[in-house]
Amino acid sequence: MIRITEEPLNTQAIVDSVISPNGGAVNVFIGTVRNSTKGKEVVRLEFEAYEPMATKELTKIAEDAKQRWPILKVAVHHRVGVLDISEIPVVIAVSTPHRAAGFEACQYIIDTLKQTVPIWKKEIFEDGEVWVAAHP
Amino acid sequence: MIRITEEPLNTQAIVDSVISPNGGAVNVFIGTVRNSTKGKEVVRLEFEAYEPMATKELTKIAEDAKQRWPILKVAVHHRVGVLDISEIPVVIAVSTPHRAAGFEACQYIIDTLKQTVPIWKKEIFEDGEVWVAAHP
Amino acid sequence: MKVKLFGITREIVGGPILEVDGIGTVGELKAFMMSTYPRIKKLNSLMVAVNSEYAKEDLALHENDEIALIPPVSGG
Amino acid sequence: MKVKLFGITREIVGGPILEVDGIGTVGELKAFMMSTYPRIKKLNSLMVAVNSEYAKEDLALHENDEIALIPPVSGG
Repeated sequence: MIRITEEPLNTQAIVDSVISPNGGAVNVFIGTVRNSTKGKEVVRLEFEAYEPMATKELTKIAEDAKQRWPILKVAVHHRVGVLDISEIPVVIAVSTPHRAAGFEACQYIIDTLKQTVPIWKKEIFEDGEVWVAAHP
Repeated sequence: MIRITEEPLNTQAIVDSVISPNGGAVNVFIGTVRNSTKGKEVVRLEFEAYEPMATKELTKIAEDAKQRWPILKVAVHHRVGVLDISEIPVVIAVSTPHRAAGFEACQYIIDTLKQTVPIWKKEIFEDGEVWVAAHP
Repeated sequence: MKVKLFGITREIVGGPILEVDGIGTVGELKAFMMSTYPRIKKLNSLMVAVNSEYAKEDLALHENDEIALIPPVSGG
Repeated sequence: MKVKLFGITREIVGGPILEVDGIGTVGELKAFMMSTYPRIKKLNSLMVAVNSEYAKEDLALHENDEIALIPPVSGG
């Protein structure tokens, strides 16, 4: 299930949503807000999404992954709004019959998400702010 | 934190235990009991461990992983006893500053666990049972 | 036609929607945005989405299309 | 000395602890187990742990060592 939401992400519920009696493995990627970037202290992050397109792109990525690996169920939840240090912007969970495919598929999904999904992150520092990846 | 237990594993608590303000990523591997093996229906699994040695071997694996990757925190919890289909024998969670190391470390830990940690699994079928990996 | 703006392009333009006229293609929209807002030229990349899909430069724009500027993404 | 048994070796021997005598090394223990319980010979592998560490064949065994037979593991 694909979801963009302002609510805190519930890792347990997302994991539970992909568990399948046909599966032997679940791989989960959880992004967390780090307290520094390039040695500089981060105060908080702000995320925004072009919501319908982001959902569409995430759905494409999940469908691509299902073509490439024997995935039973997949969930991608991304939070938007203001996030403090250690909060969770993204949770990806993939269930597979065997574990190797789950690791590969989960990594493919987060790598591709970061390249194509219209979601933007602003890092807020004590003395300024920057839209991540905007400039060379 | 390393733990062998008869209690059901609490994925949320295990994930929470590795989240760090210095981390940007958590990778989680969750083993689940599959309803079939080699095309044959599985009724349940039974796990037993040589407990102090299993804890010692798991601790070694976690320490090895910390030498090889920039791990912030790691947790490995393994359940023993009787497990029904879709129940969870193992949860591994690894937090890292960046995601690539987390995927690699988590996969290393589960791969090595399956090779060296003195835990045994018996598959129970309708018409018999088998100790996994015991025979060629 | 209306152009939806997000992230740094929303901040550069100063609002979430820009009304533009007399623009025929995706390429023309990008050229117009870059010449009108020179800070947009300095971005790592600039894409345009039409009806929630990434669009090529030569795609023709129509009045009832949903058009969005996509500055470099950084989700996850 | 006492030998702890787990998994399939526990089932083959018929209990969690076996009392053995007159065995000097890990290799001798393995040979004794295989000759006394031929089904153990058919396993994929057989290791011995001494004081919670995998032990080599030539390691000498002492009365107060904690000794365990380790049939092929299958955790996870």
